[in-house]
Amino acid sequence: MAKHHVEAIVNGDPVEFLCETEETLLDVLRDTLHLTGSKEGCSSGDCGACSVTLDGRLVCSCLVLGCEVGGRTIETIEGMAKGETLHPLQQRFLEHAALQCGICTPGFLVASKALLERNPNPTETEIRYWLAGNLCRCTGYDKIITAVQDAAGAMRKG
Amino acid sequence: MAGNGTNGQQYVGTRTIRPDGADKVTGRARFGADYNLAGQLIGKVLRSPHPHARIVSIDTSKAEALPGVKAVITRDDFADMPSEFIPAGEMMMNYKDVTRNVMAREKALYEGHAVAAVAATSAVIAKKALKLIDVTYDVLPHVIDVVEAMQPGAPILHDDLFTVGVEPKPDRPSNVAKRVEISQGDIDAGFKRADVIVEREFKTAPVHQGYIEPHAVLATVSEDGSAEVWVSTQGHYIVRAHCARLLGMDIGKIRVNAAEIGGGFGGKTVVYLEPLALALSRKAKRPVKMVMSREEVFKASGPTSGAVVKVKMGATKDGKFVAGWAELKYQAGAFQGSPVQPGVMCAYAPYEIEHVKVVGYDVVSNRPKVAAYRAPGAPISEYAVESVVDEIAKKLGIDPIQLRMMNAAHEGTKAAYGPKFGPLGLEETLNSIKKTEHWNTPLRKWQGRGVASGFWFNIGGETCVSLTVNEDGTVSLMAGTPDIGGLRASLAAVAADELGIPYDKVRPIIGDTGSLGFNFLTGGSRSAFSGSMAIVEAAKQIKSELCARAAKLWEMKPDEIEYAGGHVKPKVASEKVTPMSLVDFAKVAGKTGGPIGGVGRINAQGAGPSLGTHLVDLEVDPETGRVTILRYTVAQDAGKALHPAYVEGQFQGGAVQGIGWALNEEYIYGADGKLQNAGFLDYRMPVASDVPKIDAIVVEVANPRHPYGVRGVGETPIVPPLGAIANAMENATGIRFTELPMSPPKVLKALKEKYGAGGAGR
Amino acid sequence: MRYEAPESVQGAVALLAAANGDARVLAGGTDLLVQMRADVVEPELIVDIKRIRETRAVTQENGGWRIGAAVTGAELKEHAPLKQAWPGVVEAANLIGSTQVQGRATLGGNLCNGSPAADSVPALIAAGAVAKLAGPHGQRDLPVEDVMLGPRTLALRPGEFVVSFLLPPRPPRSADAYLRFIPRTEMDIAVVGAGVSIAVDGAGTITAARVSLGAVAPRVLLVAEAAQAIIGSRLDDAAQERLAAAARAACRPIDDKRGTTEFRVDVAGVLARRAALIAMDRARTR
Amino acid sequence: MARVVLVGNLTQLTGGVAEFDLSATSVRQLFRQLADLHPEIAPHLEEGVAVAIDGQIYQDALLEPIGADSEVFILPQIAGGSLEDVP
Repeated sequence: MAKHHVEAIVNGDPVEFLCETEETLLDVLRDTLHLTGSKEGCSSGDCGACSVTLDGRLVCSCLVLGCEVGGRTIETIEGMAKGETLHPLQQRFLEHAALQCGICTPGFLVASKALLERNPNPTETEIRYWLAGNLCRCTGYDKIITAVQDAAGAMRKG
Repeated sequence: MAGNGTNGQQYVGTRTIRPDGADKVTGRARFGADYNLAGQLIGKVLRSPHPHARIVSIDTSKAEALPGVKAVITRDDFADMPSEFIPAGEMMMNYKDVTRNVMAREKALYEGHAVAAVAATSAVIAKKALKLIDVTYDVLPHVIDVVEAMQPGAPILHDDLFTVGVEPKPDRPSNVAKRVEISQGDIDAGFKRADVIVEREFKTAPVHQGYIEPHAVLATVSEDGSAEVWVSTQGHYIVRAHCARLLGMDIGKIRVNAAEIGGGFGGKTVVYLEPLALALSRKAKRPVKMVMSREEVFKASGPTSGAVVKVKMGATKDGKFVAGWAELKYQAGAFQGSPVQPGVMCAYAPYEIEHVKVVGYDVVSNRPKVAAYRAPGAPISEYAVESVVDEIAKKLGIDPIQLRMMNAAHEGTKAAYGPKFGPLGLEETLNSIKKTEHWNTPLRKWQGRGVASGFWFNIGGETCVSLTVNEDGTVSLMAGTPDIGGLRASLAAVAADELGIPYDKVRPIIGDTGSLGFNFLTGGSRSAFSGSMAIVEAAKQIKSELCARAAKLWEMKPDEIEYAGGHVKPKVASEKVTPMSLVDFAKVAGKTGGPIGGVGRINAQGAGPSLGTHLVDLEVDPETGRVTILRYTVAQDAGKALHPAYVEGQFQGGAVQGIGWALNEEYIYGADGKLQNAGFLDYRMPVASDVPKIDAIVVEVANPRHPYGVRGVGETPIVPPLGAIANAMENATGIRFTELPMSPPKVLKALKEKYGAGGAGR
Repeated sequence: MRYEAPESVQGAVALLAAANGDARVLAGGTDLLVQMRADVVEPELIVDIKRIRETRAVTQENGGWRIGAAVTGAELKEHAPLKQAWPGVVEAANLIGSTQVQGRATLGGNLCNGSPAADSVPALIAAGAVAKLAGPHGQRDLPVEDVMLGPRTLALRPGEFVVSFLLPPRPPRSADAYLRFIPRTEMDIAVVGAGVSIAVDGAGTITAARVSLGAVAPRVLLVAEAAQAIIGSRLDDAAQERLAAAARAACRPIDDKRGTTEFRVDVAGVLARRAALIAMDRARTR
Repeated sequence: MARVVLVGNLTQLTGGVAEFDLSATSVRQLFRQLADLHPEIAPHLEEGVAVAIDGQIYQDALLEPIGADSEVFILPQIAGGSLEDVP
């Protein structure tokens, strides 16, 4: 059958694309829109490397069909920095060495941003549980948690 | 020693922002699967559903006829290789096995073994094509367990595998590829001197490296036979060497680019998809991209060995270890080559023991061929020994840190594997741990505290880096070892200090195989150690070239000139000449002889072992057997931390991988020989809420053979956790757990047996 | 593969009925997409029910709560009055997968995936939830415990799908709780799940109870004996032990990669008791 | 004379002899002298072993000097990043 024609907003920009029914939002982002910042680690929603927000809600883009997102708003890692200014989370991740290989980093950043938008002052436990769907095999999570706590503090101060 | 930066150490030892950082936090960094070429095809692999089967025939005609399919390859597309060990890069490889692992030949030897591959114009067509390939299998009995594989009458994987290392030489094949042994002193005499002897058998499950990025490659072969590859690998020169050999190509014809790599831990030191993508591209005359699914990563790329280990240790009543014996049976997977040799050598390496004998067996079975995993082999044997050390401490009533301190290897100790050690940091790590507030905090019922130490050799090896002074005095740094955990930050700091220039004036990149001489891979905790040595060498060339040119400009002798503080200047200040900075010199480079640069080409020797001690608190739920890690502290000798934050990160990451290994990670097979948990849902790696903060103490006992005192740090952190957690479990429950993982069903069963339901009897 | 996103219940029923069983309902997709990716299912038609108003709403109905089948766990968590009335149900829904999965996973999907280990199902059963089904012959109500017959087997008739769930009114001094056992803290499928709903009188004596166990049998169990074991008690130690024993006795689990038979039976007793204690504590304070 | 000790399975190639006193002044000379004494060991030396000279481990370092009183251990190759070594 013919491909679906979909119009959506990605990182504030209107986009339109064609996709097969079985293509996921992740496939569309990476292969069609060439936004390869969202990573594919498992295709089953277990690693969080493909995290994006869909109408403000944190989701795994591998668990959303491309044809489902018509008229909806998507934010990916590519939309996080504003111009030349990194988001405070991005800056703190760098300062705290909260990444080693960096493959999980986009997912962690998108997920952390979604957390701080809902809860500007999370406890360490709240951060750890919120991020439990983002696997990192390099860092042992320690510096990631520190970076999120520090960014939250900086953002509260404005 | 020399080096140490003409400008002092302004950046080395500080927490600089990694040069590749901005790209990594914005999604711009390109990992293996992020590369695409115009006209590329998608390659997919057909894998054996059987753990052990003779491949009677493969009919690819229907797949080839499917519109959109551009190439299909099978065993017929790879030349057979004789069974011999030949060098590939620095490694010794048996290409008979390598060619069979990338594509099954006579038999499929594990579920997931590649049997054919296709390249098509889309993933959907490629998938469809796989279903059209008819493979006729003659299914054979399989064997998964290492002990069963060693039994007479076990299904034999390889008819030509005769155990090496036993006398007399066997006259029939078996699954035991080799027997290895180290010994010194007289083990029987040692045990006669012992007042206390503890003997235990341990079992560990195979675990996967668990990198988050699946294997990915993009390859293109031109009509003239030259090829270019983009790949996520720990060693692009090694990929080049293997592919050249497997495909009968000249090494110089293949250019391999190291993509950003999403974790490796040893698992990306071998080839899986790369030769297939090249073979498909050669056949289709189009670029071919291949990416593994997570299920393929688990089923067809290397976990590390599961093992059965027996340990027997003897000590005098005042706590001196006098004898250490062990027998190690390591799974190799379907082809020989488990890390049993390093397992044998490391088992007793942290300690000074006069009488040692360790025997190891490398055993094949119908599992994916194991690959290196962080200090390959060492966590398993050292877990067993550290458990027994703890038991000896308890029997003797000696504090476990004190007992380790009394027996710790130090400078001058004759290692259990032979030679004498240089300076070592084990005692310092034990002392650091003992001084922590953590060690001195009280515990409650069902909580336990454990300590264990660990050893890894570290290596150096062939390394080539270049430093190029650009026209404006900025410096391009090119290294040839993939950067997995912040290497570029460390190397840029060393280059900046060596040349006395600002850190942000050095731009480090990872060069392709055509741009630098051979580099051994990123592994063995070698890349920062060897790379920084090579940079010192390259910087030395630049400094000496600058002095030589300045001598001509200033009509002085070269030895009257020095490079210091980022400037070329006369050793004795002179009014006639103005010192020149690197920027000044860059401007006149063309007029004084051309571009300025240096290339460090070394075979780095002198890697110093890194020792570490871990301390863990945990709590056991007596009603469910669930274990919670409450607190964790790592102390490890880094020699010198080039970038302390990334050194700490190695400690923390290794500790958490070890926590996973100890508590919940395992390969689970059904009676049908198939892997049942080939995904992140049921292969249970620790998530953020499973672990506490990991305190990291960086101990620095300088390695005298490195200009900055560096020791590799990447591997040792995964060695102590298994023992530390097992010891904490004993402390919490009074039960010595001898089987990993210590998953809740096992723990609850043991608790019930000892204390009745709910731990009521404790 | 066709994709349709009808905007009415009738539209969805018409599509499903016409598809002769070769269609799958898409709610959150957190199970369906994984199964499609792994070639476990290859439907001809996907019917996305998220554009149907009834599946997306949480509304009060005769003192109880009606929850659309496609309302996500994250949305339930943010619904303060619902969380106040049925904390166990909301907690259970929020144990399904990660934060990301919470943003998509739904009660309808969790039930209709047909897994005995589904987290929200024991909580719904303990709560006495009733599913509203729509099909070619109209709508009908079915208690949640009767929807799933066994692994991947549902009592739904051809063309039927779950539109919503009705949670009954909450009397004073009543509450629910759900606990599950997993080896990690997050991201696992329940090895055992236990949902308990309790009502007490002014003296703290249990007047009504429902106990449901997941992952210990081919379908999620409503264990009447376990409820009987605590009704009339104040959940003293003896009652707790009777409850645990009844829970253990009801289990008919398998040995698999997630847990042994023995382990599941033991832990079912433990979790039933612990969940009952939490529910009791909540009920007393209302 | 340097004291040379073979570690592990290499002694199976020398009829069980583990220790030698050799006059070699470099690793390459040492390998040649060992190979002259025990030809079976020759193929393993240049590619498959590490050499510890007075406690310091060298790999692929044929030209490394050996002192007159040095203690030299010949060990299995330490691969680190990979597993491949000679049997």
